Order: sequence, then C-alpha cells, then structure tokens
Amino acid sequence: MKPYLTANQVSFHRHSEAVFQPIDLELYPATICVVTGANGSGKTTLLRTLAGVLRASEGELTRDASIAFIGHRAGVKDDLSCIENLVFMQRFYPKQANRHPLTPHQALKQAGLGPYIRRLAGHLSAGQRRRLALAKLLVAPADVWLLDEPYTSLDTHACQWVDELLDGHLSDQGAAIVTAHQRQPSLARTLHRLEVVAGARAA
Amino acid sequence: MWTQIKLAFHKLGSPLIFYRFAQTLIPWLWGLTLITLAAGLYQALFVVPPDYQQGDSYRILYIHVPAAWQAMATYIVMTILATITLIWRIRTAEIMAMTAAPIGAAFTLICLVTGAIWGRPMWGTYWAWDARLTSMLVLLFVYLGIMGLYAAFDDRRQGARIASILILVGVVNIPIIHFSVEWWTTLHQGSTINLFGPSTMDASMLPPLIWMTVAVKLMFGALLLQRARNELLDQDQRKKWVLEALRMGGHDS
Amino acid sequence: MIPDFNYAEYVWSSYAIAAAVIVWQAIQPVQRYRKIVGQIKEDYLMRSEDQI
Amino acid sequence: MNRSKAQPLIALLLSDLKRARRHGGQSLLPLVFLFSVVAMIPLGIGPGPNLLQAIAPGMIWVAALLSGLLALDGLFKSDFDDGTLEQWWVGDQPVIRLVLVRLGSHWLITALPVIVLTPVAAQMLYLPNAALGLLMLTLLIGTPILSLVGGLASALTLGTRQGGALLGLLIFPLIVPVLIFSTGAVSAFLDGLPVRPYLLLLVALLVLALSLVPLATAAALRLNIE
Repeated sequence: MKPYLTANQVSFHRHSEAVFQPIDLELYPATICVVTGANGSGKTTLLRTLAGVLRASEGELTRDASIAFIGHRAGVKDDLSCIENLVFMQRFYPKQANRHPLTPHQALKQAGLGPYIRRLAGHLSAGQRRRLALAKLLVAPADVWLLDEPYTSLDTHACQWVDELLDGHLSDQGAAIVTAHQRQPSLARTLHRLEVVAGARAA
Repeated sequence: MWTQIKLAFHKLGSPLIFYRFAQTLIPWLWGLTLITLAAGLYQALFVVPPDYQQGDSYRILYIHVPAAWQAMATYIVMTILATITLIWRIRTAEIMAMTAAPIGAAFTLICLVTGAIWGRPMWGTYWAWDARLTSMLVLLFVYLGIMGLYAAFDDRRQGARIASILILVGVVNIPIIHFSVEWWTTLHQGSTINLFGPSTMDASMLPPLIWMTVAVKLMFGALLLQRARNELLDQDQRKKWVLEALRMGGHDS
Repeated sequence: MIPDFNYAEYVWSSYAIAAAVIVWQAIQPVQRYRKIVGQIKEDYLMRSEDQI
Repeated sequence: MNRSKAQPLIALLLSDLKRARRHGGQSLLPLVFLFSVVAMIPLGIGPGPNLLQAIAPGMIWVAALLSGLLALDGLFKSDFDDGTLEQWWVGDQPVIRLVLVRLGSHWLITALPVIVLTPVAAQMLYLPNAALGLLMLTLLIGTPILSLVGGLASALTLGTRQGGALLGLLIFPLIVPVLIFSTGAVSAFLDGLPVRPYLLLLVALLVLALSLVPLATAAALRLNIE
C-alpha cells in the first residue's frame, strides 16, 4: 500500500532559521496522525508546508493524493452566504473520481447550518464559521485531510460531529493529519502521534 | 573552472568569510578610489582645455557621465545578485542586492542634478524633459521603489526575496522605458533641444573621463562592501560568528 | 590656483553637490558600523555580566 | 483546456463578480474619480476649448490610470486576511491562471465602466469625435496592462503595513511606457500622423505583460503568505 504523503527531513526556514526540527513522516491510507507540540513550535507551519502552501526549505516532500487543508483562519468569504461559499468550494477544488461529494444543501444540513443557508458567512459566530469551513470536506472531498486545530471554538456537539467526520473519512480509506490542543480526536482507532519541536533558536 | 567559481561564491556565502573579505578589501578600495579620483579631477579641472562651443560648462560631463554609467551598472549588478537570491538563496547575495540600491539611487541623483545644472546655460531652465534625463528620473523611482519595498518588511530575508522579484521585473522594464522616452521626445519635436554634451569629443578630453569612471566603480565597490558588512552585522548581532569576527569572545572561548 | 572658468558657478555648484552626495554616502556606513559594533559590544558585556 | 479544468477559474470569476456587485462601491469609485478629475481640469486651467482639446487625450488617460489604481489595494488583501488566498496553492490549478482570472475580474469591475463612459469625459474636454474611437481603443489595450501591473504591485506589497503609498511608487515606473504610447497615438492622430506604430507597440506591451507579470505576481504572492 503506497503512502498518500511522504516527508523526509522536511523543514521550513523563516528569518534564516528553521521554524521546526526536520520531520519524517509517511501517511498511509486509513491512518490519522495527531500533531502535538508547544505553542509556537511550528505546528501550523508544518501543516501549511505539507499542504503545499509553503515550499519546504529543506528535505523532500512527495504527495500522491488529493489534499484538503483547513488552516487557522476559516478560509470562507465573509461577503458570500453559506450556500454560495460551499458552491464556490465545490467548483474550486479538483473532482475526485473515487470520492462522491454531497450537495451544498446536504453538507450545510449535516454541519448544523441548515437555518443559515442564505446568511452571509460574516454574520456567523466563530463556531459556525469553523463548521462552514469543515463542510468543505463534504462538498469537495479529498484523500488527505490536513486540519489545523479543527476543534477550536466548537461546542461539544460540533466536536462529536468532527469525530464522526474523521471516523467516516478513515473508514473510507482517507487519511488525516490533525493538530489539536485541549480537545483531542476521540476515535475508536489507534492515533499515531507526531511531536513537533521548535527549530534551533539563536542563543 | 566553473566549479571553482561556484565554490568560491558558496564560500563567500558564509557570513564570517564575507565579513573578513570585506574588512580587508574596503581600505584598499577606498585608497585606490581616492588616487584615481584625484588624478581624474585634476585633469578634468586643470589640464583639459575648454570646449570651443560650450566653454568650461562641459567639465560637468566628468561627473555627470560616470554617475549615469554607474547608475545603470549598479542595476545590472543588482540584477545578477537578485537572480542568485531567488535561485540559490545565498544570503550575502541578498544583502548586497538590497544594499546596492541606495548607492545606485545616489548616483542617479548626482546624474540628474548635474545634468539639470549643466542644462541651465544651454536651455535656460534647470529641468528640461530631455530623453535621457527623463529616463534617469524614472530609474530613480525604480530604485526608490526597491528600497521602499525592502524596508517595508519585518522579515529581512522575505523582504529581500520579494524586492528581488521587483528588480527582475525592472530589468525588463528599464529598456522599455528608455525606448519609449526616446520615442516620446522625438514625437513632440518642439519640446526639447536634444542631446547636450561637447560638440566633438576629441581625444584629449577622454583620459579624465576614464579616470573618473574607474574611480566611481572603485567607490561603488567600497560603499557596497561597507553597507553589506553593516547589514550582515546588524542582522546577526547575537550570532556566534559576530563575536568571533569582532574578536570579543576571544578571551573566554 | 583656482582656475577661472566661464559658467564657473554652474561647474562649481555641480561639483559641490556631487561631492556632498558622495561624502554623505561615504560617512553613512562608517557611522552605522560604529553604532552597530557599539550595540553588539554593549549587549555582549551585559550578557556576560549576567553569567558571572 | 477541457471543461473540468476551467471550472475553478470560472468559479473564481463568478465569485469575484458577485462579491463586487455586493459592494457597489468597487466599480463606482473609479467612475466618480474619473469624472471629478476631468471636471477639475477646466476649473483649474480655464474653459478655453482649444487649450482643453490639446490636453484632452493625455488628461483622460491620466485620470483613467489613477482611477484604476484606487481599487488595487484590496485586490489580494481580503483573500489574504480571511485565509482563502493560501487555498490557491492547495488546489491543482496553476496559480498563474488564478492570478489572471483575479486580474481579469478586477479589470471588468473597475476599468470597463471607465472605458464605456469615456465618451462623456471626452465631450467635457472638447475632444474631437474623430479621435474618440482611437482613445477608447488605446484604453481598451492599455487598461489591462494597468490591471496586470497593478496586480503585481499589490501582490508585492501584500505583507506590508502601508500598502497604498508604496503601491503608487512601484507602479509609476511600470506604467510610463503605456502612458507614452497611448497618449502618443491619440496626439499623433490629431496631428494627422500614422497611428499604427503606437498601437502595435501598445499591443506588444500587453502581450509582454500578459506573459511575464502573472509569473512574478504568483511568485510574490507565494513569498508573501509565508
């Protein structure tokens, strides 16, 4: 079984210093990897590098799968309504032959945003905006999910929804890398762990 | 042969080696600059006869022309350094590309001011939209744009890389500006008297120009190394190599 | 010793301005170098005092 | 480019246009600016027809140029702030095409209305009707270059605090040739000189900008989202 994503000695430099210690990683289908590390250890930078947003300053990164990345900022347009955001996302990201997307309406209902279809994303609460961002995973499915602290500002009910999403995705041969602080994914599965250590800071 | 150059350049990439290289070279460059400058000025002002048409006002040529050439040569140097910055990301190349910009701007300024003053007896006004002066003015804005962009970033390295993109865009743009400005002056025939300069450039007028041009090139080298050395020190104030370079950590390490 | 030129004021003023810009360009890095080295030394002394 | 490849591009274009229609201001601002500048000229210089006619092409072009700059500041800024810009590198669409689509929508929103209403501005400055068609042609070729160059400048200044002032400084050297050749064409026409060389040069500038600038813009965006 080929890994979806392999990284060896991958790192990213800012101010000509490594943000995090070089990382080795092989992400196989149906596996989830939880990334832990102190604040500022570079978890977000690692995720953005794996997603291809940042170009790795060191090491090698190969991706053999479609990727969905949800970063710190929700990545939804405030001046578009919820439905318009999802319609845009469905068309913007590449279609996957092996994955069948939900319609924007179904996704909104699943995300518990049914009553807010016409409302502008800018008028939603932080938790609702995060759920709208996560709904992207339903309308534009991808093999690998890279989620940067998906549980932030979500209530317990929504956190369970995220767990169900992850569970469904993994049993559907998907893979995921998730960074998390207090709330960790609670799944009946083995969670691989990856410790991110801050890069070499000058003395 | 190519591998030696690449190796040498890579070695220059390390801050300590570059610092020492700069420190040894700067006094020599300044020394040579002063010698050639003295020779050039002496000839320009005391030896060369006045021009039969322009009288002595053409002596301004001996600073105006070297400054103009240096303003453009600096940009070529910056282009090479910017390419190295974007491809191999060698840090000293980044720093030199960015620190060369203010020097280029200074020479462009000298060229503009001396050109305007020289034009005064010819055109009756200080500023005339002569094709080359106008191109120089736009070049000054290009330099100011690069300096402004670099200064606007907190992360020095990110700023250098982004300003390097602007340098490369400028390389394509500067010849186009020059061409379009030339065309523009020919379109509006009436607006400017064209070229100024000595009516004929006979051989006796040449040597001072060569001395002055060499002096300006050496001066550029010295200024560039000084500024690059400063920027390197400023960025790495707490790094180990700085202590070693300034021989402070010597006694206890 | 000073040669008398026609258009003398233009020649001397342009040379003066060019000299001013060049002197300013030459002095600036020297001042900055001294300032930076001073900062580094001061910072280094402060840090080594903490260790003793 | 088959249909599924083009879909993300069309989606981005439609979303940009929809958002622009929501903030009406985005396309109204350049128009208001164009007419305020054009109205100021006679007030500043005097109502004399022959003087105004002489400077009309140049003035209209400068006004159209400046009005194009106004809307540039937010070109990538809003996407940069809400995190949608970084998604451009996650999809499989080459970023250069996305940049071209964004600049295309910017041109449609800001420059097209200005071009459509140029005849009115031309009348206000007594521009002879014969020259009107040519003026609009130069605007049609020239303003896309402004959008391209403006897009590059706003991408370069994305990560900086005061984008506006720096934007103008970066753009000025880049638009000098466009201004020279377009106004040159119209005044050459008024003098009865051939116009073809100017238009060909203008098209050459457009082709050059279309091929090189998006490349630099994508690189600048990538460096800025670090």
